[in-house]
Amino acid sequence: MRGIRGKVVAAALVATAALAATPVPAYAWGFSFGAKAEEKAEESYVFRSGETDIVMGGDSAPVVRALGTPLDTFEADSCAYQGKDKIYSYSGFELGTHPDGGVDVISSVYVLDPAVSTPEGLQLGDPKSEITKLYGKGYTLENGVYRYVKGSSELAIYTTGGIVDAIEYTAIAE
Amino acid sequence: MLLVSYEFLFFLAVLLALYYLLPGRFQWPLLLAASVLFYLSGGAFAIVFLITTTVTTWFLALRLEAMTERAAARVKELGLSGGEKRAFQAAVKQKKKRVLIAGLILNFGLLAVLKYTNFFLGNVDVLFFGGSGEGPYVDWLLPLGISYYTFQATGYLIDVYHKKIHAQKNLARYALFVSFFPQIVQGPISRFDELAAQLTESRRFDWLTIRLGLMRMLWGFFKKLVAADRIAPAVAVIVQNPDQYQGIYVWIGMFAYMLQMFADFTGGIDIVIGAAQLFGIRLPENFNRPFSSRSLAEFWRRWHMTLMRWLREYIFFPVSTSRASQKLSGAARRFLGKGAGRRAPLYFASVTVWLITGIWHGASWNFVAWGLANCAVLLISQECSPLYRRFCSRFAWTASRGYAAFEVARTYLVFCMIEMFEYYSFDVVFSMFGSMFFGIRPWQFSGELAASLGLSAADWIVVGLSALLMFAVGLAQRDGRSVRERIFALPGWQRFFVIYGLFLAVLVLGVYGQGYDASQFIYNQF
Amino acid sequence: MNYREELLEILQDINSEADYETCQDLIGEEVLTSFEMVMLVAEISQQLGISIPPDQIVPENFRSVDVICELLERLAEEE
Amino acid sequence: MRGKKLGGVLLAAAVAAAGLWGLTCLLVPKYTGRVVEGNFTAEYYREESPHDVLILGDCEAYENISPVTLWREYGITSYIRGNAQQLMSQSYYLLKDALREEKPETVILSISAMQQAEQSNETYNRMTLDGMRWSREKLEAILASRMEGEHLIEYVFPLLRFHSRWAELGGEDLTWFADRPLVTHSGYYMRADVRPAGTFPAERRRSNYEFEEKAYEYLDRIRELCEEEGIALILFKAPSLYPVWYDQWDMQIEEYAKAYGLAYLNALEEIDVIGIDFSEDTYDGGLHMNVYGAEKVSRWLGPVLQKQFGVPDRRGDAALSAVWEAKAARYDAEKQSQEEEFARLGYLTRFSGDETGASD
Repeated sequence: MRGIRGKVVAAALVATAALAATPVPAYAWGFSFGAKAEEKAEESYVFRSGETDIVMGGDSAPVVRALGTPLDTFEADSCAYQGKDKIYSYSGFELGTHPDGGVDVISSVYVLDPAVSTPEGLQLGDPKSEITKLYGKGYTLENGVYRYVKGSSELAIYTTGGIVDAIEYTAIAE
Repeated sequence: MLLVSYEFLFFLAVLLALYYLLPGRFQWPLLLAASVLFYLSGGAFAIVFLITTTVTTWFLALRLEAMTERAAARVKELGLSGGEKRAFQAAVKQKKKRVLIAGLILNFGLLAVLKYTNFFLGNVDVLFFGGSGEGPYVDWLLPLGISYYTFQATGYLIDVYHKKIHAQKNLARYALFVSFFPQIVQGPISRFDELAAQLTESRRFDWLTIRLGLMRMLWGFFKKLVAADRIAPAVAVIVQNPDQYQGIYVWIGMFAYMLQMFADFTGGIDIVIGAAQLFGIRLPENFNRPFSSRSLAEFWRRWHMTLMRWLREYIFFPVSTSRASQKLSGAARRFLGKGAGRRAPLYFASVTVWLITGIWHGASWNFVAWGLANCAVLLISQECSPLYRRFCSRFAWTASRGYAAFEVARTYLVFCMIEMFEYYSFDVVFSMFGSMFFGIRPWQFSGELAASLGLSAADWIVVGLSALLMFAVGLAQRDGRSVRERIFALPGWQRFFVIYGLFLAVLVLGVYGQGYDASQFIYNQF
Repeated sequence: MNYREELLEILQDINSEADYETCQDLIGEEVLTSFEMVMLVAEISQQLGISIPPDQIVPENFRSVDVICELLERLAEEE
Repeated sequence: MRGKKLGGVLLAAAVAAAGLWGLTCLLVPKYTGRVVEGNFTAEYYREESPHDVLILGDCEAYENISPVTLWREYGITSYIRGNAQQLMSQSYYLLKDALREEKPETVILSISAMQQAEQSNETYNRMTLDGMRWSREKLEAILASRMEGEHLIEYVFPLLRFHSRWAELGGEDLTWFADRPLVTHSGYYMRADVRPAGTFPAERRRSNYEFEEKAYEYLDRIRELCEEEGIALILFKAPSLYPVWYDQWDMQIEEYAKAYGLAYLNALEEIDVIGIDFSEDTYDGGLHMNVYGAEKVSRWLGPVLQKQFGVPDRRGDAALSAVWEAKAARYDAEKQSQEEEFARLGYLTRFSGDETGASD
């Protein structure tokens, strides 16, 4: 009889040891950084109108609802009906959408009048120096156009004679 | 170059033509050149690590062999015997051990640095940066198949150390063994004595082996393209949103996940083994109908066999008979009695093996937990086996087919539950267990949630039919005869329609080409 | 030095139900699993003082009780 | 025994090939629903008579000029080899392909494609090139406009590209299994519905207005080919209000035309001369002309072709008249049925996918 009892005790001992060993790393799983490296991609640029955040590449339906009825809606069918681009005009800016996998995603925001400023505080008519002050040096410059890339979005700031005269956010398709 | 790509098929066709046109003595150099080309196509820089592993293991193996021969010659020359001889041999063994350890540390060190630096840095990030992610991290691209060829090369080195085989003097022939292109991607991990000779044999064109090889590849493509890749989106959605998909969806997710993993991994291996067979080279099998296992122990003797064989031969047995485990056994015997004394080396070796298996599968604590969970279940079932055998001998119905089916289902369920450790935290796993059994609600059968899985009704039908076909083929293999022989034994027309039907199924129902990106095999990101 | 009795006694201790004695293919028929092989090796080195080197732990050497005995005798001579 | 076995193998191969061919015919898109642009290239080979004028380009070519009107009012025989998003390289190779059949006196090249050197959507490549007959030109065209994920073998065996359509097969895939209906009028895509032009979004700025080097390369090759063949090349810009045609682009075309002594007919600057009324002559709010606008543009082009380029009036040729009368009859019939449907419903069911559910 003793042999059996020894085995059962040993088995119980092993079970508890193994079970104890399992959760310790499992609880530590919270810090498993194998996958973490990929999640560190930066988010995109965000334009804000009143309370609504407009994220490049995001779903346009909730944003369009939140912004209320647009002043004008323009729809342009691409050739051979391969998707319909839409441009909503609001006071001071225009919002462009593009179909992607059955959903209209936000493809661009174009600032029209000086009254509207970017979340970072840039406005039409500001001097060139404002750009680097607000957005830093990480730009590429071509024919007076400053381009900053952040995540899957791009911010283009057009200048003529050193004065900002157009601001455009665009989503970069992966 | 992906196995599932036009480039690979074109590469294979050209190589096949050249292989059988060239005179015999040029055949294996051609294979070597092809393997190097295949490896370079996956990114030029990574070949440096492959060359390092190949050259170091080749060179050290030659050194070991030389030491053994010189020692034997010395013994004969000095006419040593008895104690003196044993002392001299022990001294030589010590020197050889140092050479072996150097080789192992170099190669496994290389693998560890390349594969686990992020894991290590991540933990550093937790300890010193409060897990905020600012800590350093590297994004090295893991060289293709490093986990596989490193094991294969070190296995060769250990075999030479144990004098099981003679070292290969010719570096080129050895390089072919390490880098033979079909198996570099995701194994199987071959032993030197079972593969090296085949590689350098010259062969003449033989339509039967080509046909068998092509058929096996076609079956691999079917499993990968028609079943695995079609179910993949649904699996991804369920696995990534455990909170949304409760109750019945945990079951669907589990079956879908297992189908995808089985079809993806065995499909890939079929393509690899089929491709090698085109050249008359027989690679070791990696699977033996795993889902017919009636216990987890049996499952791990049928799943990824070449990896498990490697771990058993080169880690499990050596560790279990190492001095450390003998000391452990002695200590356990003194304090906890004979039973514990006998088990100590077994547990010590098992935990070591399963830690390594876990960390090999992925550089994160999830996989460590997965490994240990497997280990725990195996050890517990080993401990309870006497009780279990008595239970079986007492009840006759345990020998019935119904009970066998129950055991198969139970093993499948246990394996799936352990798999969950790979993806979820402990509490999520437990909550999913709960919702699996108690969380099934009628509203879950609504179309909307099902539709969100990203698969249309037609997709589910195709996946279901392909799963049935795989199940049928699995059953047909029960009596050991390969299904392919049986197909080739069919009369002309039936054989044509079976093969042509499978070919069309892959061509039409396969998930490939525009709209689907050439998907990676799950197992070749290692 | 025939180790047959001690060997059978150890095997009996590891697993009283299994029929080790007559079976000619312990590994093939999975009568002796890799776990039990490890326990056997550990017991042999504890009780008989013969340490079986890892490269000898191959299925061929553990096919049946007689084969294991031959292995033990061979290793004992080398001691 | 040897003969019989060989026979068996050959028969099996034949059955296999027939099966693959049948599957290809079944699964390739038929383009007879809402999207018809995939049949344009192939229709050219069904022409029975040569053409004095060949028109090349993207939707600005095949939606804004009406060959039937050019014949009916000026006796000019013309054909539009145009496709959706047709690139300059594709226009070049379609021209070379046409020159194997015939030698037109004049080529009108729509230059709106200069703004896009690389293809944006693989579907357009397939619609343009799949209908092309296999030749060296087709091979070079594929290689010139092939996108990242596209493989040549997917063009040689279309089944590899379109196999995934097995789940979306419709009635049209059976009815048009082997042949295709005529969907254009000598290459002209007829639309008789009307949607007046409204306001347009603000003009977007660009950092670089230069046309890309690859676009110029193929413009040069078209010009050189026309010089070699003694064909008069006319550059053409359609009267489209959106997307905007920047002045910087227009200047580059004018400089190019001046540099090589080519005529540049810019309808965008002749809107009042042509008499275009954007409340009636467009079907999509100012992007393209409808049939009325296209006829006006043709009446503007006709005299220019005859006076400046001496394109003959062939209405006297009996054989040609017979061919073109049949074309004109079909043209009038479709125009009339579209007008009648538009008057009744306010839209054309065939082309209104999302509003009324008639899918492509």
